[in-house]
Amino acid sequence: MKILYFAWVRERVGKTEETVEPPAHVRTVGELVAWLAARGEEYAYAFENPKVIRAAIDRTHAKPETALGAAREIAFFPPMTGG
Amino acid sequence: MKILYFAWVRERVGKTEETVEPPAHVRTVGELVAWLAARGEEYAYAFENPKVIRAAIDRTHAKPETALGAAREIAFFPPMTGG
Amino acid sequence: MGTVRLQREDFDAAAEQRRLCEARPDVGAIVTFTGICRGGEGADAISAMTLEHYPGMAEDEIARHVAEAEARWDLKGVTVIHRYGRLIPGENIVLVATASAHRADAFAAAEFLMDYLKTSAPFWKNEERREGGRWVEARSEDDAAAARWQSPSRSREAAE
Amino acid sequence: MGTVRLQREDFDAAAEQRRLCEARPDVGAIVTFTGICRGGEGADAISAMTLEHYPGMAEDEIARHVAEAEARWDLKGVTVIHRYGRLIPGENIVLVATASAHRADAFAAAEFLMDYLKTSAPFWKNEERREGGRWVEARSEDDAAAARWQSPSRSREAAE
Repeated sequence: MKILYFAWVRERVGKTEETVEPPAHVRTVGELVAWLAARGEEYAYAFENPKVIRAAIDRTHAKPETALGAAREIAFFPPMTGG
Repeated sequence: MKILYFAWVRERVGKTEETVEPPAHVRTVGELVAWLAARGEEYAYAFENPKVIRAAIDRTHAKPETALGAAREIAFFPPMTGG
Repeated sequence: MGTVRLQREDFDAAAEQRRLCEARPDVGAIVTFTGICRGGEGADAISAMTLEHYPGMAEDEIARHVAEAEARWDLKGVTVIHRYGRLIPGENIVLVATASAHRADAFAAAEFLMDYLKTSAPFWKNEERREGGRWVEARSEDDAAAARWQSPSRSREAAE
Repeated sequence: MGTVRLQREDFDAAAEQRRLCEARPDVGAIVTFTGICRGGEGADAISAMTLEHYPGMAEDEIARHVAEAEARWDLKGVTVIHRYGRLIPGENIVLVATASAHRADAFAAAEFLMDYLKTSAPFWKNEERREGGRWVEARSEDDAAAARWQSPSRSREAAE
């Protein structure tokens, strides 16, 4: 699946996007965050406070408990500050 | 004192302004309306429903019970429909 | 600080908006309300609308409400322009423009001013239809809208 | 029906407003909100702001809220334009313009859209100051402002 990062999550991870293949037991957004956070120092830093991380699955807002299902594109970002 | 009329009050009275000298016992806006209404058919028509008549004394909104005091300019008009 | 103008001629909303924010680095939000003469439809079609006003009092009344808005909200600028005379459908009637740092102040002040213009500013609309002129009747909704600003606390205050 | 645009270049609020009412005799009220890049002052002065966004999702998210506004209020037109990229103080960031027959619908829809743009549209602001770039933090007031649209009845409904 394709993962996108925005704003300071992007800066901390150090990339705008990547393709990952998490193991089968990673079934929700929250589990994906935990799995990513364990991938290295930069990920641990980006996801150090999971409560402030927002996610979207295929361009729709998702919650930590949302199932990944057949998601093609998952995005992680801080709370939005548009407008 | 100078009396101004606006909108359909003006149309009914048939004039935009006039100078009147009401007797001393006419002390409030409401009393002035009653006194004017007795001046003729056109006034009776204009003031037939005193509840819908609005008034201003010297360019400030006034109520029926407001004292005329030393008013120089009194205006009568229907509820406002600006904006 | 606010600008109040009564005039026969049209106004340029964009120019007024520019004036509110130029050389003002503290302005982050501008709200404008433009009231337009509606045309109506079918038997209710309007060929023109004449706005009568009470010169002198109209300016005073609007300026008083602009001052009240400036006292209630943190505004960086306010402009109110109200036309009078004969207008045809599609023409501008009124402009309220408010500038503030954050959006809630600009929105609240613009709504407050419009609610008061509808109920307290001495203007009267006469609509011309096929069968003749007709004075527009005041709407009770407008009185209700104006009354909501008299209670000291408002849910609006939850906003930024 | 609504228009949604994301763009680097500036927009012309007056032209957008004209487009909302031309040949529309049923439009009596237009509300515009323009968000402007503030400059800050002294040590807090900002030299520029960069708006990052999530292409694709941003359009979808705004279009969804425009559709919701059209379902909730009687609107004759809606335009939302949001810029991205690097802006300097004084430049426009966002435009929301709503058209309706009576003012209450246009005001409510414009506020609703702004509240949602602040909290749900995938944009992030990075402000450049003397000491470097800083991501703007989300404001709890914005969450509160957005939350008020979720209760079914609102005092706003008293207005026309």
